[in-house]
Amino acid sequence: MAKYQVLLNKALCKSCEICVELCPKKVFGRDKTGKAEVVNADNCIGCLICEEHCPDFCIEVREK
Amino acid sequence: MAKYQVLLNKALCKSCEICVELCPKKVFGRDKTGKAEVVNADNCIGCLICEEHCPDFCIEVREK
Amino acid sequence: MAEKYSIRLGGTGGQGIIKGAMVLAEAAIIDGKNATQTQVYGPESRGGATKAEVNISNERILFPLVSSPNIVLCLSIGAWQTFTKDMPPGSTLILDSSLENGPALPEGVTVYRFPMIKMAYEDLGNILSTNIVAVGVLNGLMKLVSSDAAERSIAIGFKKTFVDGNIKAYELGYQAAREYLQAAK
Amino acid sequence: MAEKYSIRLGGTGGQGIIKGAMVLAEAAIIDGKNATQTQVYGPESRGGATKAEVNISNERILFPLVSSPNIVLCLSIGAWQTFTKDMPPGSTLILDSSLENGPALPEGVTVYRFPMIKMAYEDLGNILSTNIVAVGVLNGLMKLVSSDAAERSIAIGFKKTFVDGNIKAYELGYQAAREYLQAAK
Amino acid sequence: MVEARLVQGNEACALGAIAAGATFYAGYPITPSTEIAEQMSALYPKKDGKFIQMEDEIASIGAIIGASCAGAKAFTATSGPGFSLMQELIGYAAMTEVPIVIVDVMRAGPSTGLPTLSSQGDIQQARWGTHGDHSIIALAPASVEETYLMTIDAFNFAEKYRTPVILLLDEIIGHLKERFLITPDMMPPIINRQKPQAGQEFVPYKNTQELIPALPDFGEGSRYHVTGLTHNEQGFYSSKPEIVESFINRINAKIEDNSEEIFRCNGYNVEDCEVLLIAYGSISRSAEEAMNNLRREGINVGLLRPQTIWPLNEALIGDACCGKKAVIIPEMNLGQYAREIERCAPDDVPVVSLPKVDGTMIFPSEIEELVREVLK
Amino acid sequence: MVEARLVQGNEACALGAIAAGATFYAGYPITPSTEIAEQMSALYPKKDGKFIQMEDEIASIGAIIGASCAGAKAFTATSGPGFSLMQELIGYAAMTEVPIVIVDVMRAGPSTGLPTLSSQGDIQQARWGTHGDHSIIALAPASVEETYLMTIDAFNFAEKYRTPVILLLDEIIGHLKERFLITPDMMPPIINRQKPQAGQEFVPYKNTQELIPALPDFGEGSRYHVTGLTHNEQGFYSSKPEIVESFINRINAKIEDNSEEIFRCNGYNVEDCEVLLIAYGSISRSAEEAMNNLRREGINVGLLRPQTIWPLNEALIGDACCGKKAVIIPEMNLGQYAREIERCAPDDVPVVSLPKVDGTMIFPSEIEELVREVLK
Amino acid sequence: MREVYQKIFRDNLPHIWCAGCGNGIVMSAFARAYDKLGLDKDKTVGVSGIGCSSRITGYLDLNTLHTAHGRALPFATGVKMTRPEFAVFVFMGDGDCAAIGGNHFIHACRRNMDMTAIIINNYIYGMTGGQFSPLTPFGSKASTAPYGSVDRNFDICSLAIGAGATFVARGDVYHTKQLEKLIIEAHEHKGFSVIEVLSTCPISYGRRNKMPKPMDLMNYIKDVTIAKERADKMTAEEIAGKIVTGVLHQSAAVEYNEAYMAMVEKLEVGKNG
Amino acid sequence: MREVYQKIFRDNLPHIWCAGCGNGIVMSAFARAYDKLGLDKDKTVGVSGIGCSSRITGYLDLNTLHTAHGRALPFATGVKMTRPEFAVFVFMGDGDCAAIGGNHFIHACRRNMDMTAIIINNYIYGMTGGQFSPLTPFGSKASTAPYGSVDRNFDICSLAIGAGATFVARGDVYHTKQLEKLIIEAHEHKGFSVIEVLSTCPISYGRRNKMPKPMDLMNYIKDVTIAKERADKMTAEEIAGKIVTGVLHQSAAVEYNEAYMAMVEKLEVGKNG
Ligand SMILES: Cc1ncc(C[n+]2csc(CCOP(=O)(O)OP(=O)(O)O)c2C)c(N)n1
Ligand SMILES: Cc1ncc(C[n+]2csc(CCOP(=O)(O)OP(=O)(O)O)c2C)c(N)n1
Ligand code: SF4
Ligand code: SF4
Ligand code: SF4
Ligand code: SF4
Ligand code: SF4
Ligand code: SF4
Ligand SMILES: [Mg+2]
Ligand SMILES: [Mg+2]
Repeated sequence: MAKYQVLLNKALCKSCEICVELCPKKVFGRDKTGKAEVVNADNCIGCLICEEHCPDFCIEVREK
Repeated sequence: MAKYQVLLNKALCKSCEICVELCPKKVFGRDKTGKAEVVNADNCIGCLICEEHCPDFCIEVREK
Repeated sequence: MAEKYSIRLGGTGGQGIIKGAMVLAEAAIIDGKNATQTQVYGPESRGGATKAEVNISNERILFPLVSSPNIVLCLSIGAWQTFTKDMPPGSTLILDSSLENGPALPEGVTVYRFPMIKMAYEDLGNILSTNIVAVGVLNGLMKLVSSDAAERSIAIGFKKTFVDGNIKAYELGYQAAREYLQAAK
Repeated sequence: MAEKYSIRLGGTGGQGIIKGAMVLAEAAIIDGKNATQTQVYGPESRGGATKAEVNISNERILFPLVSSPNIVLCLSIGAWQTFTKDMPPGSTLILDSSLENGPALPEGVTVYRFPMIKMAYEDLGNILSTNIVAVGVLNGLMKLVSSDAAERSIAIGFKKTFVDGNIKAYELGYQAAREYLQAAK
Repeated sequence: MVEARLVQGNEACALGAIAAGATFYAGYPITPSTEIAEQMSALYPKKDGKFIQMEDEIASIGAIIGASCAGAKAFTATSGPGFSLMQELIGYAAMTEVPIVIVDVMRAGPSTGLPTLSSQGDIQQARWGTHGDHSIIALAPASVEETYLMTIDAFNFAEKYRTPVILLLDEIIGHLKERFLITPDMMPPIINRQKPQAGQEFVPYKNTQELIPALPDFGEGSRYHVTGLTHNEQGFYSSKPEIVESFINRINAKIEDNSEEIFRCNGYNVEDCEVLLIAYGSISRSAEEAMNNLRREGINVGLLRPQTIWPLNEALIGDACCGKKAVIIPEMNLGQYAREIERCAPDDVPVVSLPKVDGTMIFPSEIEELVREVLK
Repeated sequence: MVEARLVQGNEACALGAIAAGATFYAGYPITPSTEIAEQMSALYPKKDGKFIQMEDEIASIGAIIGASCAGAKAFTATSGPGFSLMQELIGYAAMTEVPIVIVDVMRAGPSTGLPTLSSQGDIQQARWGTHGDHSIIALAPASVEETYLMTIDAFNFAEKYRTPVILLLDEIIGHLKERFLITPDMMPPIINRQKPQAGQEFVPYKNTQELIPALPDFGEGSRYHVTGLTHNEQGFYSSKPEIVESFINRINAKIEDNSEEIFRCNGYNVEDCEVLLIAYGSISRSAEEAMNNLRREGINVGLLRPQTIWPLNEALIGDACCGKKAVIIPEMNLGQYAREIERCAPDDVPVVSLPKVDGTMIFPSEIEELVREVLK
Repeated sequence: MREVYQKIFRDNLPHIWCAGCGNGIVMSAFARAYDKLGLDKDKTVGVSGIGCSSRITGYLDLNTLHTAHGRALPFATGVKMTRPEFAVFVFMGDGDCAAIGGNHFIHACRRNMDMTAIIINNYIYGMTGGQFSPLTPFGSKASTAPYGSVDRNFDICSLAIGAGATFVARGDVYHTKQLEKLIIEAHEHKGFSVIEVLSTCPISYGRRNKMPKPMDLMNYIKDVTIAKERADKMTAEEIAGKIVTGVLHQSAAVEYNEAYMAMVEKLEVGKNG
Repeated sequence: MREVYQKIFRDNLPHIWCAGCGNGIVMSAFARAYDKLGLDKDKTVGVSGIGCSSRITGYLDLNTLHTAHGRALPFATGVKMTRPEFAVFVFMGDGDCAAIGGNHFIHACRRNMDMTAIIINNYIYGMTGGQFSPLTPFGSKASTAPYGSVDRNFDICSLAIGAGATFVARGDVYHTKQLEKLIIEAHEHKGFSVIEVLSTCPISYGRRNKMPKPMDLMNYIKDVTIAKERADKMTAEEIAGKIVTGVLHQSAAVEYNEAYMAMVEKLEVGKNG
């Protein structure tokens, strides 16, 4: 089972795609409005790249 | 005979003593009001130190 | 045509609302009318709802803003929420078909819905031309300016490479509206 | 003593004219009188003639400058040239003895000459105390303030190391004036 | 320019400057004036002009004064905060009689305020923003076309009177896009600064009857000194009271004594109205619409629309107010112009200020209401 | 302070600031204000205060606003050119309601002007120098003792109303040395800014009836945001028209509505005189002397001497002018205060400006002459 | 949102910044650094000028002072002199700091008053819609440089060093861990510390310079930067075109308030002795 | 008076400067350099700020512009952009240039517009009577630093270099021949050139710092300076405490007006092509 939980606050997301492109494990995709969406939660390795680069503080990666 | 003529425009002199102190040949002295005065004209070697350092453009050293 | 038309376009930043309004106003001027165009500027428009307004009249336009719009066109839910409150009876609201759950409308407002975003995105393959599709729809419904003027206005307003695409967008919207009206007859 | 004394001290930059005026004004205040002291400031005073003025009165002094001086004291020819024009009849001019070829004086002005610069330079060995010698002379002649107050004023106005020298300067000037007046009697 | 176009106020200002012969722009960006800088940066490299973005507004006005000394018609554009920063050098330009134009696109203040919303809050600042006594010319257009034409006027006044001229756009006018068509007959003649007459002795700041010195540009041969110190006719520092006085009086008189020429305004039903509106800039449009609406209702309203804000033609305004039931001054500030009208109007005429400072434009209906109330 | 001393106006200002509890000075030297900075640099290191010389006047006023936010009573001193540069941040302080005192020792302007000579040329600038609508408090003492006491008043007003206060010294007062004796009974009470009440919900810019927010100093625990943008009661940017309007109105009203308390003046024979002089600062002394001289001649002259320049108590001035044969305003500018008197005085009272801008003080005789002429 | 953010952010999100704007990334790095520093919020002051980046103070739950354009440092100077025990952080944009605020910046470097200046360099005037700044690279396009800027740009770090700054570092929004570390080191440095942060403005800068998407700028920053540790081992040619990040300069000099207090003490000794 | 002086001085001497003030020495060195450069007075503009030193423009028979305190460089920028063919010399005091004018100074260094800035550094605000300036050495006394300055001072040459200046030199009023030469070289450099001139203010600086006589300061300058050529051959310890004079930095970069005209030409080619 995945070690990390990827929490996404869509309300704050501005669809910049930074998380989508920076996540080394392709955890994020886009929903039809363009906002980020967690698509491969299980792949997460907890590197926090997404969290630290999201300009809108939408993402929190927690150890389970 | 001296090679140089030391012209002094006393009207402009403000008695700063720079010429008196900088002239390597002690050409200048002070009159009783404190203004510069040419006292050893014949010693002048034409180095122009006095002319270039007088802040009030009082001095002109001419080749004779 | 009535003395003065007051039109408001609403959307979010990036939808080209202002450009749409300018195209409309410029077209009116080409038609020999007077027009004013204004908008909300600055950081407030960043992210939130943006509006651009146009007055068109055969006479001199004094008060240059829109105080009581005849026509409002909304491309975002935020715009619908913010910019429709002051619509007077007899005015017209044009909504993008994608918008849902907007606020209740004032009495006596006629509502049209067109899938303007979708038309731009799917039919033209360019979501950036939504604004001009919208101008086409608006003009198709309301006949504010001549289509000839609209197209010349587009030619003035865009870089050469974008003119054709936008004329196409205008026509797409215009035709959709004309067809709708035909159908509704 | 009349209602209001207006005194003007004139000299060149560096002669301590302003300090002299301050000592005089402060002394008047110590005596329980009112006094104002003003001067010309800035680059214009650099090199050229400087003036410092003092009003002394038992009453409140309103207009703080000197419009019509009772007493003018000049330590330089420039001052004499510039600052004596408006002297009214009955006023007193005190000149340093070294000054020559000054302008003609207005009618009815009493002139005194004292070698104030020389007294400072030769008798006291310090040309910088000319100003206080002048204050002494002025006060010796005109009795504007008590000598006690003058000395306390000097004590306030100078750094400790300079107080004694300046008191001596004051006394030198004062005595010279008193002696002159005695002799003149 | 033969076809009507949709043009923005700020753009019209840029075009007007070029039409006036301006060849130099220095500025620092600030909303809502930025489009003027953007226009100049795009236009000047193609039109033999020079555009420079300076490090701040002080540098900007400094640069245009320098450019003007070197012969260019030069201008800058800014808004409240930048206008405040320029005050010292506006005084310098007044003092040295260097022609420049400063465009202030007014936004709601004080301080950073409401950067994107409109106001007319700098009316008094335009007159009094710098220290010391100097007079000023300030103009306030009310439409995009007028912005173009009055930008030309601004340069003309600057050159003619050798003085800084302030063009006060309110944000609404600056950002308004509307129909724009300038035909040749509308164009004012272009005025250039007077030069010293050849063959005559050159005394840079000679106090002639016209009160305006004839100065060459730098490089034209008659070298002279420019200083912000009070100066004599030769241009050198003087503190002699009579020189100072005649100098200060001259730079004030050359404007105040010509206020009849410089003060321009339009009147509508001014003479025979019951209630007179006085309004300028964008708000004059609301006032005109209100007037039209009220007259349709049978209420006899007139409008005086100053295009020149400073100097005031006090006699003209006083006369216009005479005998009115009320004079109403709607403006987007707390009554800055109303103060002046109050001063000029007879005591028995109620001068009513209609102030607004919330960033929104005064609506015709607000004016109409007040008129009705005042007439009650 | 028991013995009378000879003290300079600028020095009295420095001493007054310390007496008012000011502990921070930031400034940039400029004649004729420099002695204030020099005093503070000598005094503060010995009196637990902080002195800093900043890189310019803008930085100086910035620093004192920062210091005030951190709890200090803070001030700066400057003269015309520096005062012009400070305008933007004076507006900031008004907008953010940070108490500060700005001393402007007025020299003859505009621009560099006459650095060493006196004027009263910044009267209108003190009111209108910054962009946008804000009110201001400005005081003008007429003696060295009054400079001391009114410096304390300036800090008191700043603290009480949370607003920048301008102390306008003219060069004559700033550089004048005269008898100085402050006895305890002359001392005004020291006012400190109001703090939020413990236990109550903290809403930084709450629009209470008193109109003045109770704000803690930084570090006192209730963290809040200070911004020059128009802001809501919480201190955050808002462009909502109703919020903007109530905010702008509040910062104006807190001063204008209290003009009766803030406007202070002395009157001499105001009520029963034929000719009323209105004068402030150093010139009020010439006026008083002229009044005395004229009364001795049997001419019935009175004097109104405002200590507060802004806000005006318009009703009081209007009343004072009522029924006079003439009101004469001698001032060292081109009639800047006279404009205001003109506005307040009844139409049938001739308001006569006696301007002077040559750097020299107005002599009593000049006033006397004008009075005689007016009465002819 | 992670607790460290909640602890220091105010409760007023979303912020006004555009999608993909680097300001938010700086703000979260600051929050993490601030948390690690363990400072007292009541005794911390955040000061900023005017610009998009300067809006950051509105979101931080400190004593915050959103000043005028270019003037953050003088305000901070007044705060810090009044309360030397406060921690003071100053946030500025590239225009704010290097254009209108340039003088205050160099003088702050000179005075060496103990505070931390964080310059968010997005290469442009963001707030006013994309005019070039003194840090806009020569040749770049901007709304007032439609044909490419003819203005040479500052290296703000060199400028700081030339002005006498005692701690000068450069970070960027790609290397967020490094940025966090630099903020901590900068604060811990006694004296005036400067951090330039290379940041992204897709809207006002990227769009005009062929990097319209946030990730375009992010990739640019990633590619152009090189850590000082690595750069130090490279030849000049190898470094050409790169921008070095890390602590670029650190030196010791007396802190302003300490110099002031030393003067005060000397006077007191004089008085008593 | 020597003819070269008469040629370029106006006929309004004596000047206002105090006895022994270095400003006059700079003025005569300038006159000699100007004469050698053989420039056209009608096409030369002298610009200055406010201060004792800035009064120099009043005595030079050029087109002269005595501006506001700190603002000489922006005015000069406007002049030079309007008439790039003019020779432009800018005279500033240390306060004028480095305090209130600091921002304009660094931006002028950055822009590299072809003009020559002569900074007369007398270590003090002379005109206003002796307050410390940003170039007053730390610890020196001044009327606003009665206990010794606690402000670190700039090295204005380092600042200029940090700001990107392409020609930076230091001269002094003792070494008048060197000064003359530096002015010539500076003018001949294409781009913005900076010369700091160490000068004497006996009245406002010397008197407070135990050098009351003009010659005290002259001797100080003589002793403290060391020519770059010699300094280059010395160790750091040997140089410690010395001030290096000569051309300290020179580099090549595009001149502003040339960059502007290159842009214009590119547009014209675009138009025609
Ligand atoms: C005195 C003054 N001049 C100009 C402005 C307009 N202005 C606001 S922010 C800004 C520049 C913003 O650029 P930067 O500092 O780089 O911040 P960014 O928005 O890029 O984060 C300008 C010019 C102002 N507010 N005040
Ligand atoms: C805006 C402004 N602030 C302050 C002054 C006052 N002021 C005039 S000259 C000067 C400093 C002079 O020092 P510096 O530039 O070193 O020239 P110096 O007199 O030493 O040659 C100052 C502070 C001024 N004229 N204008
Ligand atoms: S923590 Fe790393 S792996 Fe996990 S989602 Fe974020 S970026 Fe991807
Ligand atoms: S980085 Fe943040 S704002 Fe951007 S797409 Fe991902 S979640 Fe949304
Ligand atoms: S030229 Fe040389 S030797 Fe001759 S007087 Fe001058 S300094 Fe002396
Ligand atoms: S250097 Fe000049 S001013 Fe000084 S004493 Fe000699 S002649 Fe006189
Ligand atoms: S304009 Fe640029 S800096 Fe400003 S919020 Fe948008 S992306 Fe960020
Ligand atoms: S004060 Fe100093 S710089 Fe000014 S003229 Fe006198 S000596 Fe020269
Ligand atoms: Mg930026
Ligand atoms: Mg100096």
